[in-house]
Amino acid sequence: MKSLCLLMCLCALGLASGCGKRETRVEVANRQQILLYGNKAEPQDLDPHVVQGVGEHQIISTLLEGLVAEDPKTLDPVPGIAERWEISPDGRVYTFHIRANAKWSNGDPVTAHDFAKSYRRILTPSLGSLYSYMLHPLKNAKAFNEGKITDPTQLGVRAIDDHTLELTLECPTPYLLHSMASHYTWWAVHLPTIEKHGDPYKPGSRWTRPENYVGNGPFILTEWVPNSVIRVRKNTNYWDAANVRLNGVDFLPIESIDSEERSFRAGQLHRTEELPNAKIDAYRKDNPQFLRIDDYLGNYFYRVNVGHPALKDKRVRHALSQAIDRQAIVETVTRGGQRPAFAFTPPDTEGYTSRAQLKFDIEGAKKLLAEAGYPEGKGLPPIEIHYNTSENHRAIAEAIQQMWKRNLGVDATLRNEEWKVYLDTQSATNYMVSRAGWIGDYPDPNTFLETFLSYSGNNRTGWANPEFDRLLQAAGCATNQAERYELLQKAEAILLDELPLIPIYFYTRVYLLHPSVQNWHPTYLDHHPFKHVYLEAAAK
Amino acid sequence: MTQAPPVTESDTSLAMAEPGSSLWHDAWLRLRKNKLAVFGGVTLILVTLFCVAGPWLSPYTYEQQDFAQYAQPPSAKHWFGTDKLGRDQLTRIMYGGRISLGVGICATLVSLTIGVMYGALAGFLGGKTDAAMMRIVDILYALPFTVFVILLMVAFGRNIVLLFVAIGAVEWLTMSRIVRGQVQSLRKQEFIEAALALGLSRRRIILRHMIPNVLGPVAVYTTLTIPAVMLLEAFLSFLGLGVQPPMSSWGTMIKDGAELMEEFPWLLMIPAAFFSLTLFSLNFLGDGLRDALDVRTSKD
Amino acid sequence: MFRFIAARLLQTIPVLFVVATLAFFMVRLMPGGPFDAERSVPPEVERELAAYYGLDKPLARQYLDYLGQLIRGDLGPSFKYANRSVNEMIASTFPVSLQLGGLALGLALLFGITAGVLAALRPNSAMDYVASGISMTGICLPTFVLGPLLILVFALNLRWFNASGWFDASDRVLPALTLGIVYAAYVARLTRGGMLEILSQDFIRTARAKGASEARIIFRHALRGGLLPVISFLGPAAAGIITGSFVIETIFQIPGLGRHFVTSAFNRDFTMVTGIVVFYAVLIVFFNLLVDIVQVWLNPKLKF
Amino acid sequence: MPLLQVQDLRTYFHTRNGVVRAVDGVSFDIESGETLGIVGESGSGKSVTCYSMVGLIPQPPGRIESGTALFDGVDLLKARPEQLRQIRGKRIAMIFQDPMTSLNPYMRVEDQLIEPLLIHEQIERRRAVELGIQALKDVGIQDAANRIRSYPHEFSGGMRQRVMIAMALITKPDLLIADEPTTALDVTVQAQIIELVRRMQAERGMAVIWISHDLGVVAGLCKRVNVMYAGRVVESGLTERIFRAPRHPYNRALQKSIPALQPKGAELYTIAGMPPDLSKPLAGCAFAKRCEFAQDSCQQPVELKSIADGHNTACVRVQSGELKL
Repeated sequence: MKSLCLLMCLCALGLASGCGKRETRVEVANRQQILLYGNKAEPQDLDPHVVQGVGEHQIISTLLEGLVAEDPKTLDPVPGIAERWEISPDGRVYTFHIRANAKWSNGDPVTAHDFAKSYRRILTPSLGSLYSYMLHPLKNAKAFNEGKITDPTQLGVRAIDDHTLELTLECPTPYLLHSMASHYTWWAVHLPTIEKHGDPYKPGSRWTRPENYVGNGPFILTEWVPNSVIRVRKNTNYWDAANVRLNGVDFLPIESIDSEERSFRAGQLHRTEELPNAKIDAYRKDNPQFLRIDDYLGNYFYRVNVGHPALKDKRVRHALSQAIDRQAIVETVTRGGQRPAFAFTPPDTEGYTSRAQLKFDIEGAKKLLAEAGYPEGKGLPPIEIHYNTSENHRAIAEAIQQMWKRNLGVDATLRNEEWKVYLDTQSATNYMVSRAGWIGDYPDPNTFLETFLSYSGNNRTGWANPEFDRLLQAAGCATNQAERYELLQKAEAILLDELPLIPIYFYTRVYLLHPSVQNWHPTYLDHHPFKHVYLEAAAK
Repeated sequence: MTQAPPVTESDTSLAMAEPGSSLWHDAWLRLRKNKLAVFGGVTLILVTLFCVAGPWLSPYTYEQQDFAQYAQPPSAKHWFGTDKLGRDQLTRIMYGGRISLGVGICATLVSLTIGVMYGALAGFLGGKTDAAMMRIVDILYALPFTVFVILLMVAFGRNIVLLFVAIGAVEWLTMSRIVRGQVQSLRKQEFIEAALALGLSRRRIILRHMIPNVLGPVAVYTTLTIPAVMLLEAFLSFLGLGVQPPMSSWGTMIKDGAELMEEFPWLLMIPAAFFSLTLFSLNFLGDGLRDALDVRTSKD
Repeated sequence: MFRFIAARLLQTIPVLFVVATLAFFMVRLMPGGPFDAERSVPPEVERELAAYYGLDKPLARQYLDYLGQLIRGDLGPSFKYANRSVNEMIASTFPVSLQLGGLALGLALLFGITAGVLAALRPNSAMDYVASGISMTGICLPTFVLGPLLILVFALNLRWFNASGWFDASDRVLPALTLGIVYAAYVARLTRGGMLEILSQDFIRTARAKGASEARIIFRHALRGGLLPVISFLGPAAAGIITGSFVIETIFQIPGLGRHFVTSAFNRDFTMVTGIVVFYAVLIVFFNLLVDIVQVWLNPKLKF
Repeated sequence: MPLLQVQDLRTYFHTRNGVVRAVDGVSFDIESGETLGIVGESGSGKSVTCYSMVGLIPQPPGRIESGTALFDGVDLLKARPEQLRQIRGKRIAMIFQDPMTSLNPYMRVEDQLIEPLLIHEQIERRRAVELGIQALKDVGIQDAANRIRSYPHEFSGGMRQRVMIAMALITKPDLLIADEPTTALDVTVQAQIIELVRRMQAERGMAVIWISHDLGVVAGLCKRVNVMYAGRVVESGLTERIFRAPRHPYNRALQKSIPALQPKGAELYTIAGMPPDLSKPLAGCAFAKRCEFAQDSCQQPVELKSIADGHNTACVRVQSGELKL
């Protein structure tokens, strides 16, 4: 037994001394031009028509490219698989010209038919795509997706020839190109490959395995170890391969943000997905070269159950909102450069900033509460704050609990629930006040405001306002951007007057980035087109 | 057996004690002589007092936030420092202790009672009954704890008593297997065979002969269960099933503190110190109890 | 003995049946479904997905279908990871957990038994206090404190190991140590208790009277009986340790079964949860059987 | 020179309740081939005396405070543990009171039986097993070749004690210490075991120290007897003198309390009171409190002194001739 012990010690020492002077993974990767990317969660799949998450985007965006791509700095639409396009004067017909040298990773040319078939696939009900509604601006797409029409030729998608694709829309949709550039639902898949591995119109196909995957993006999938790593390497068949500087990306699904931060410090990652907020100050002070804080297109807010007797009166809702010191929350609790939210849409979303603004006004809040019949909070039952289990949500809820108590005399209780239970509670509107977050799918105020349509599944507050619905529908078919924004302003004013939600702050992305990563720009969707990124170790 | 128990050699008054009641009485006397056990017991009482009575003396409440006092190290104003929301950690330790001690002791008692009885019964009865009873344990082992607890919480709502029951109901499984193993080997020993031959009832044999003889391993395992239970509570709170914020327990404080050990070490060190102190004390007491209850190992 | 094992294996069948049944209904009783998401799913889509995974059928029918699959050894497709089956996921995650658990168990037994024996040799001596103190500290140090602590020291300061991942051989060291130390503490406590009990027995005096050395007394005479409580503990512990530890696999970013299981429960990945539970049950039964065999082997008074 | 010569042995136990003087100044010796009996009631220090000599006292709490035990020229009390281990089990063997618990239940008889050979003699295992089987035959176990593969619980009490004896004698020791080996056995078996030991002794010419509280057994077996009380030898001498002519009130009381020696129908004689608390220092005679003949002089320090050829007593009143028993 003793000798065994000794042997183990020797082994440990041997390993240790062997590892002692080695270069870090990042240093090795810098030489090899491999980006090591912390990607939070294990992806559900890599089929762009099946998945739903944000993490999947980063991986799929290396494997597939849409007709339109994103500019690395502004995310504005730039030519992708399509080298150019025309928009009809009424804004309802888009014609894309696919570049002749676009190829799939197996050598097949990328054609307009691939896109037409892909759009048909994602809209086919039997596939059960969770995100198919992104394509609903296409003519008849919603009806086809809901199974009301079954003839695919009625869809507003037509391959005129191998290199020309025509899309016809229900309404002019000014944000369409943005949406096509940034959202994977608009990207094409290689149907012959999918057919080889099963029914393309059913989920659960194995075509997304590394040995099967065929893509048209700058990289190809080479390895996928669940919960461990996904490796992509340069695709030589990519039309712009000459300008791709990275040799590959390793995506590491590290769920624990603390582990991720430690891995970064141990030199195993170029980029983390997040940074624990307790560490932000330390990085600001000691290692600012690693710290990145980018504005992010998202809103952290509390849903209010307008059907609850205590919260029916909008004066109560306003009182609760006005009593929250958002500045204190972002400075003390979240600490990541977030901006206090006094409206629902983030300021300057593609030129749109809400004119209606909420305020922080304790006296006003007290007055409103008294007017509503609850002077000093008397008579108001305790407000239950509902949130999904997380350290951050808890800290914010605890802070708000205190603010209501101190500023209004209103008692609050906390109720945290495990994610799926929380979702259940929220969809059943079985709460008083419930924490929520909304991340925009594309840079346009519509992606926020449409969630509060009376018929939207994302509303979940019991709030319905016909005028709001009308304004938003009208905006959907407005012909020019100025007119459209005016309608949206009115809609948001109604929303903020009725206040079925209490905005708290606008998100930022706080993460660590190794200085050797080049051509990486802060963007409000956290997209960083990988074909432009490269690695260059800083001169020592 | 001619050699009288060794105690009687030195303490004649004990030898006179009436034998039926003297197991516990003797144990108590022996326990009192064990300095470490006494230290453990006294510390536990002090910690309990601190947690129960302390909050009345504290100028702060456990949920009172002061953003100006963001994560301050220990100072004259806040003896144990403050947390990320500027709350006084001393006060939170006291409240947290109420939960942790409560969970630790109640859940362990539940698991102890069920585990010992079940294990003793299975080990004693043997044969088919034993097999059936142990297969039931296998089934319960295999059922996922997380799923089970989520279900319980949904069915009965959030309730701290339920938390005790849930944890206790799960923790008894290992206890029962240990007790069964011990009883099985005890059953083969002569004095049990003798008791059987005398025609004593099974109930009496289990209660009077078996259980006192397995108390040693049980005491050891119990001192292992209490910390496990306290940490399990932290895990459950993490899942959103344990104590509700702003209330917290030592387990949750340690868990939160562990993530901040580099930035704000006192948020880990202080709750961990209380946790360890309590466990060490429990352990000393547990060892003392084991020695006191077991006539054979108390020869010194 | 073969009869005993055969009988136990036969008993396993109803156990697995009950476990599968309970797990099947328990996960379906949980609030929230596999397709619930922060963004609402259009009802038509949800209907299609339910139909694809057979969730639209009556529960009894689903249950019978599931049992039918189970008998064929097919645990079904994952509801969450669209292109993987439960069998595949277990096949890819279990070997990792097995490796980690095996290493940790080895460390736990090595350190735990050594410390426990040393403590029991001289009860209430300095050595006992040191060994017991260390093992108590091990118990007080939960894995979510110990793991980050080891990483800080060995990965971030000394730079000996990586902070996470499961790629190189050296990546095994820290997680196995973390998991092993906690179990070692338990093993040490139980060994000390068991050894103290045995060392006070008359037959140890007999062995001494024969002139046996201390080593011989411990290894030949005492260890066998003294380890019985450890063995009882090891059955469930080994199953637990080998099916993976959620906390450790999360801290060290290890693609093991434990993390995968908890994630699946949170995802309401029905087939995955049920499948892993059944697999877990098989392991539990196997390890308990193993423990019972070892117990009989160690204690000649017991018979199969 | 005697085989074993013990002088002024003091073994104290340092417990939480104070210092227990379990053996407090014991001296005796034994010649090769001789049988010495040690009698006394429970807790009188008989067993501790013998365990002290061979280093079987748990230390702590036990500690040997003084004394020498010369065995074949080696002082056992000062020998290094390894030295003592070489003697123990090889030249001095022991058998114990309770054969049920003194055999290791987790080991086969074979392994336990041949262990002394494996420890002390450079001998092949196969040869050791042969010797083991022979040893079992010698102590009268039938079918020894098969029975040797059994576990202790498969033997009856008497058989187990035979195994113990075989195990003790397998290395042909010079001295056998028998610690109440027949106490736990029923009467018929008892006689067989005594007979067995006597026969083995005769065959091998070893010395035996026979510890017992049963005076009858000792009387039949031993040449000389030490009577112990409260950690001291109170009387020693040739067996027949000890029994026929007791010269210490304790020994006398002990004789009187043997039921078989009392007249039929008479009330059984018992010694009044309890043995003294050994954790409190005793100035004078330990038996004084219970002694019907005690006087003030009994509070003086006492010593074992010869009063006749080879007959010693620790009673001051007998020594001074005041008291004739």
